[in-house]
Amino acid sequence: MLMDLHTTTLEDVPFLHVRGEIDHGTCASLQTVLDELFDKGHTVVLLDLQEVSYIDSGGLSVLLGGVRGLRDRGWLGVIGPNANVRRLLEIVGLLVDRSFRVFEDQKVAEAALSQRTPA
Amino acid sequence: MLMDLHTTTLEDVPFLHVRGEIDHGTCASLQTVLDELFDKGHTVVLLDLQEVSYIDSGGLSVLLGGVRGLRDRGWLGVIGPNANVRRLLEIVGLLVDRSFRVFEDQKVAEAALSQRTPA
Amino acid sequence: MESAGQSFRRSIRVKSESAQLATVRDFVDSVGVELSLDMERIFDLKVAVSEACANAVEHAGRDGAFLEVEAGLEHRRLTFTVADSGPFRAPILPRQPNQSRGLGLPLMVTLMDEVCFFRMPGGGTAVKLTVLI
Amino acid sequence: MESAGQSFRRSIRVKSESAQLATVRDFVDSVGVELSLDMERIFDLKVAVSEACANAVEHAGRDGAFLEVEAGLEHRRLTFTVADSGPFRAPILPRQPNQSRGLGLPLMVTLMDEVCFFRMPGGGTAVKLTVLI
Ligand SMILES: Nc1ncnc2c1ncn2[C@@H]1O[C@H](COP(=O)(O)OP(=O)(O)O)[C@@H](O)[C@H]1O
Ligand SMILES: Nc1ncnc2c1ncn2[C@@H]1O[C@H](COP(=O)(O)OP(=O)(O)O)[C@@H](O)[C@H]1O
Repeated sequence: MLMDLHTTTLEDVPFLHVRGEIDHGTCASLQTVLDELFDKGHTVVLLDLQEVSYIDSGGLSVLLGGVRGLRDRGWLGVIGPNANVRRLLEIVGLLVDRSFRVFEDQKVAEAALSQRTPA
Repeated sequence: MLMDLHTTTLEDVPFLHVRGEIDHGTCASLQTVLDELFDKGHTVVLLDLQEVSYIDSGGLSVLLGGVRGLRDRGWLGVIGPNANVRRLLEIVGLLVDRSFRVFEDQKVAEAALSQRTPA
Repeated sequence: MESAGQSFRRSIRVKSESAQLATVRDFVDSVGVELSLDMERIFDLKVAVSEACANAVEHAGRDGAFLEVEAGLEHRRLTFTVADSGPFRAPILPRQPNQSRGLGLPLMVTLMDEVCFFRMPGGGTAVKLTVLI
Repeated sequence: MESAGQSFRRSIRVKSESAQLATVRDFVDSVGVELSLDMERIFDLKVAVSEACANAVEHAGRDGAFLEVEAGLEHRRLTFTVADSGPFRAPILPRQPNQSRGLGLPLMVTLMDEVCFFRMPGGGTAVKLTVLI
């Protein structure tokens, strides 16, 4: 299975749904979408990883690059990485990055978004 | 023996004389001097390597960085690298870079400089 | 003669292009399942082998070149060897801005017990990844 | 018991800081001279060992940490092992602009016959550089 990507929004925040394997061969489209969002000025982006079975340094680089671009101005949040994917996020240092957040599921992510802009 | 660096000019071109070993511990001062020269707008710089017995990736990175900064606007010329140093310049790709030149000795370098600006 | 049934060899040959990385991972998966490794171990092997192949594709992936991946087991040492036909070269900068590079080797070393690079007589590079199982 | 006079061991321990790289190179030089290697071979070993140490200093060089460098010869395989006490980590970007990185590994692989990375039980990393002499 290759990678499949589509974009929705959650409370005005871009919400990317990725399915499949994010590797050196497939990560370019994720990079493109993230770059576009950052260029448009978005500083919070959500990425649903629940259906992502595999990620390698190609995909991890895209996430790290995004997080570095955002530094201190916002954050990149991922939802539901499996245990293996999460282990790699930890190895490359993402889990301790202040501009990176991990949410167990979409509910928790939504709660974080609503705290962000108290009505 | 550590590294020793002093700067003169040769026909209006900055001419750096390096002696000793350019390694991760000593390359920072070379980097600083090159950066200053490029900031001042110099696009041709000469480096005397005749008394350099050793270079490693710290020093090679500084040369590569300089060459990349100059790309297509000028060149970095080195004089008299010994056979071992020359082999490393080749491995990292400097010998085929259009912004990098190697001169056997100072005479040849001077000839290149005078061709550069025909009086 | 092989040492009393101890030895195990499986191999695959694919085009040196990143679209083939998934095929290589399927191969690693099948070896892992055949040897009854647990899922986490199999995942780590997939990542490490895939990284080694990605480097080979990047550095030696021209015009219909091939990649060889061989799995071997001897004395509880499981190895995957990735061989390409290019020299080992320094990265050519400048790279895409914003992109982090140099993650491949740290990942391989962290996930494996040993990571070895060999220059091969013919001019290519082999990377050997070892885990003790 | 050691194998009939075949084995040769020399080692050095220095502070994990880049000012000590020259000391390590002097050690490599003395081993090379003791084994009557030619000057080019000795130079290559100095570069490769110094690179491995520079990586160790960068990645595991905190607060009075030490580096161990051990030379060994067995069956015409000369090895230098550089051991540090830090985990193998991904580079922390952004780096200085204008500087090229990632040259260390390609240099080591090009100059040596084998370059191996091991995670050590205690948490450090060892790099083993081998040339056939
Ligand atoms: N099979 C190979 N052939 C040639 N060069 C390689 C190979 N594998 C790795 N390299 C070199 O090793 C360096 C480190 O690799 P890696 O850590 O994956 O970083 P990167 O993300 O920069 O590729 C690469 O930049 C490359 O120069
Ligand atoms: N002894 C070590 N301990 C920890 N990490 C290391 C060690 N040696 C190398 N590394 C890692 O391997 C990567 C590749 O090293 P190298 O090719 O020398 O490139 P660099 O110039 O980026 O240090 C480094 O960025 C670093 O992440």
